Amino acid sequence: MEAITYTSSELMCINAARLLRDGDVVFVGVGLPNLACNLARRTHAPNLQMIYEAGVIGARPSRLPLSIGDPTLVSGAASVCGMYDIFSLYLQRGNVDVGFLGGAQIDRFGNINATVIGDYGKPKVRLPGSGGSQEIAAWANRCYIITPHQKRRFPEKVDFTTSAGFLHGRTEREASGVRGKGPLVVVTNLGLMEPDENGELILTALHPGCTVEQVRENTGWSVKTAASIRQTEPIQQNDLQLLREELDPQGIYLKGGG
Amino acid sequence: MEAITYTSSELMCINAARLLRDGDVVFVGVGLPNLACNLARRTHAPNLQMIYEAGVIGARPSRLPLSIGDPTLVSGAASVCGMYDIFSLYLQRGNVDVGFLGGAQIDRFGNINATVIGDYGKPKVRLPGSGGSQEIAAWANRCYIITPHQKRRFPEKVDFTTSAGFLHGRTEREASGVRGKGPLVVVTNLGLMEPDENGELILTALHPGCTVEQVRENTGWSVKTAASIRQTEPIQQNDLQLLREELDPQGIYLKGGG
Amino acid sequence: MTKLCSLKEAIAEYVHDGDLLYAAGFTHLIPFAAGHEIIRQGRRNLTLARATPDLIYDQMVAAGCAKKLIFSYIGNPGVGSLRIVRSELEAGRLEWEEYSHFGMISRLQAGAAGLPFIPMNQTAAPDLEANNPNIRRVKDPYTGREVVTVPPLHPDVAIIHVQRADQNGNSQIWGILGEQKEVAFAAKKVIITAEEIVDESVIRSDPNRTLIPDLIVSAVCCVPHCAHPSYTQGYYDRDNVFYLNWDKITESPEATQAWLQEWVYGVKDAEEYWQKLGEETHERLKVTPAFASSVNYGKY
Amino acid sequence: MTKLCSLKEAIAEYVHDGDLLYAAGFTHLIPFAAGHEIIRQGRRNLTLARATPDLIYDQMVAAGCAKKLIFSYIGNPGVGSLRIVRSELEAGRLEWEEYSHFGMISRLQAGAAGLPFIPMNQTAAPDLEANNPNIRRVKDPYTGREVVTVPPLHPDVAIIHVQRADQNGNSQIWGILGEQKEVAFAAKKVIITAEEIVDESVIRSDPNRTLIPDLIVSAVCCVPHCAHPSYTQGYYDRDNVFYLNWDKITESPEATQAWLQEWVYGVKDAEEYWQKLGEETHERLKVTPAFASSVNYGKY
Repeated sequence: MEAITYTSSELMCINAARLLRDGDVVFVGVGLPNLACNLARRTHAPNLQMIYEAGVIGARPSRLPLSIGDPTLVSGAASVCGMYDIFSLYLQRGNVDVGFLGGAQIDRFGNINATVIGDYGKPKVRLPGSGGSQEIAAWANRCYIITPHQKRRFPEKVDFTTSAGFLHGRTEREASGVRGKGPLVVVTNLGLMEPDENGELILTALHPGCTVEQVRENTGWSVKTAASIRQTEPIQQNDLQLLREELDPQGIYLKGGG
Repeated sequence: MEAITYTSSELMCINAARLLRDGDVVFVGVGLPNLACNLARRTHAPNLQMIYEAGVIGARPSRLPLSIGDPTLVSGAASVCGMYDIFSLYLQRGNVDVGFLGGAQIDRFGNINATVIGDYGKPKVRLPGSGGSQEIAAWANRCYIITPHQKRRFPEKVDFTTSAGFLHGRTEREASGVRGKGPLVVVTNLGLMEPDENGELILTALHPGCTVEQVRENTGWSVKTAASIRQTEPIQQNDLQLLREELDPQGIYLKGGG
Repeated sequence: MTKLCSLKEAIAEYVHDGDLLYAAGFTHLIPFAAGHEIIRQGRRNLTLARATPDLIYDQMVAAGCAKKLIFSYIGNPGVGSLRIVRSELEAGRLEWEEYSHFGMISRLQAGAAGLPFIPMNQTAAPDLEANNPNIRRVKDPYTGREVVTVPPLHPDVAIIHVQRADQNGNSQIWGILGEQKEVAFAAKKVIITAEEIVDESVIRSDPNRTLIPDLIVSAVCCVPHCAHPSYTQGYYDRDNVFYLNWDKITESPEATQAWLQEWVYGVKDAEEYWQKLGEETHERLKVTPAFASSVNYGKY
Repeated sequence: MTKLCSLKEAIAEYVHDGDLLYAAGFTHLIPFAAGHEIIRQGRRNLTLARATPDLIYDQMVAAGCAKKLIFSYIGNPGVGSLRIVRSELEAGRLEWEEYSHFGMISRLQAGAAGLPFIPMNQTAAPDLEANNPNIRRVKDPYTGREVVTVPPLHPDVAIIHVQRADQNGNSQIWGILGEQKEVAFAAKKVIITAEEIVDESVIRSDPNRTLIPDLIVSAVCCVPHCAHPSYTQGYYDRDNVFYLNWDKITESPEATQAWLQEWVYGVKDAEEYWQKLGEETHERLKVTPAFASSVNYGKY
């Protein structure tokens, strides 16, 4: 039998899908999170509820949405409401189980920067900003982050805290009284990082063929490793097939090394 | 020609209708206010906008609604929204020109009691309560009151202020910063009372055949009279015809002495 | 995951003695059949919350289900007073908590939005605020002026009648919406009673019409005519004759109890109640169809 | 009272230099044709507010209409960054005021509801609050815990694209609703652009579908395809190809200005713009019909 090959994006997407439970209500973003959710719904989580910040509940996209407000999210959905309602009645009220987050920088305590590189008033690089992520990071019961493992993306400390991870430590987030448990897993192309008892992201799993050294080289702080580092399940052909033939046939999000 | 005869309810209804201007957005109640609005819309105010606390905008009832939530208010209406929206987006936002109010007691300064006779904690008579009137009285640009002229209905001071008139005087209402101008006219079966510069209700007009003495006998305080008391326009046959033949054919609200 | 069950099962499982219950619906879609089932199952010490208690709570109070009432207008809409509720309040046998409509609905909005309070502009009417410690004030951090606040209301269980729902609980309502959406999201548990259970494809062909999503629904019951003597827009008319009769019936406690015996304890469910009303009433409440113009969502 | 007029007339009368403008629509129903007309009429010093500035504001900024931006997410949805807006911000040539989506929408909700502020629960993310004096705190009068607040936003004028409206401005929308309702009620003036002007009987056959009532509308313009390259649910698809192309076009200021010359200054109105797009694009954006299930309101 010949070895299965896949891109880093496919690897991250499939590992993200594995984090979802049947029946989860997921606040979905475009790109890999959208693919991960659709993959999970087609496999182990048929009752996954996908909701979008545009105000769509129970979406069943029949094509890959380029934008988070694509009409395919509406056709066949269970419900549509305004944005004030989606953020208040669903997210703030506590009806969202899972939120996906991403950003230009994720730091040692899982804090996310999607706003600026450099000084806020005179930004070196002006990024898109929060969108829904400030509230998703605070109020979704569980948050997951999907991002390629690169040193510039994993600084010791973010330039700007767009969305709260564990701030300077788990106790600080808990003291703030926000309802969500914060970022529980960071899925990268090398493995998985999870917060330890202090809320610091540590390496807990490696993908097949990846090494602790690679992770160290590509993380902006001296990353700790779990007592025993798991290896993630090998990628299955049927998952790749679903992604390539049905979910992203043009490879818009999956071709890239992500 | 023979004299035109009518009930006190018809008299009050027609005089209330005359207070409405074409294009007014009216927060309508059931009973006489509803009839007055429909009469105005069929006569001098074809662009009158009737909105109901149930969340109906631009209603065109084809039958007389018994309740304020009758389905005839919805069929053919321009828009329907929830109650939070009708009270916030329309009334609190300042989109309502006219509100109609009523109550068991209206006092010298136009304050209204629709809550209790006697002590609130141990009521002698428990009345329905505010419903929408507390906010209508405060936030509608103009308020009108329709009520039969009886001593018990016009005490010097209400037992309970369900809805604000001019409190203890016009300056007190103005100081409170509420947006509405308060009760501008009280329509009774004897005439019209309007607030003077201090916000005290004084007699400003009499219906044909009614006297100042009748008003004095039926008001719970020594009611002042305007420098010159107007006489209201005589009732026209065509208004009565509309009311009796089309708007309240069974005389549910119009038969009574009101 | 279907949540279909009988109304009897839903009440037995989700409505308990001492609960804070909100049977939703402003004049429209009032779930009378659910109120009757609660009476039959003998629930006690309920706190009954509704902007307008209407006949459904007058009947539940008459049947001894209630300990307390939370309301903003107690009347028999278009008829007069709610005699049972009124006499119980005047006799001091029923606790109460009172708001204006906007205060009541704002409590639900705060509960639905997951907020600890909602601000309202001042009304200059002091007495209700003076008599209800839940009505407070806070200073607007921008103008420095005070606004009035109410805390969230989170009913233990909400009962919401709708025109149509799928078996998972995605529910569509048209006509007067009252406080239905806010109550559903504010409550801890939601029981849906529907005139019709439809295939999810019917619901999903018009997602903007779905007011209540399945993810907050605990039980879905198919209960045609559930709202009588209230009404369901497009399905049957409001039974104004009954609202007028209730005013007579409740003039005497005996007549009231006799009515409960005959129409609630004496029937097994909503279907038997509806049949008992008879042909002539069915005819009187029939509605001539009038359909909404078509709307194209498009296949994407 | 009909409010029908051409888009050209509506912009001339209701959009002035220095205004705070909100062109509504979250990805869906973005009124590009109105943005182009504003560019053609040479408005200056506008404060442009949108949760997602999208290409419409990238184009208006490129054309020199804007002094300031109020936003919560600046990106080319699904593609990347908004190059023009981004470079103007980085160069310090454009003022800005920033919120999270919820903060932005809450400002509109407060404006629509006539409230001096709206509370939001804390998010534990400190930096935006530290950099925006409009984001404040107030103590919840019930728990004593602090909540975050934003003040109302009251645009001088809102432009809202809808599927259908009657000549008075009663407007119906389906598909993604975004912040359309909140913007309309928050604004001082509302311009409606509609794919179709329909008889009021069409609107009144389905009042629950009416999101915006005539009484807050100043002008009604019939502008088919107004939203391209955004979309109108059920009428035409989103032109993702254009969103991708814009990313290329805006790599050079020259190409950007050339595009404005050809597609905005070079055409007289939305109709000419649409025709200029050509058959092949029209074909590509065609939508196969899919209708909502019927709804019976009944004659009452």
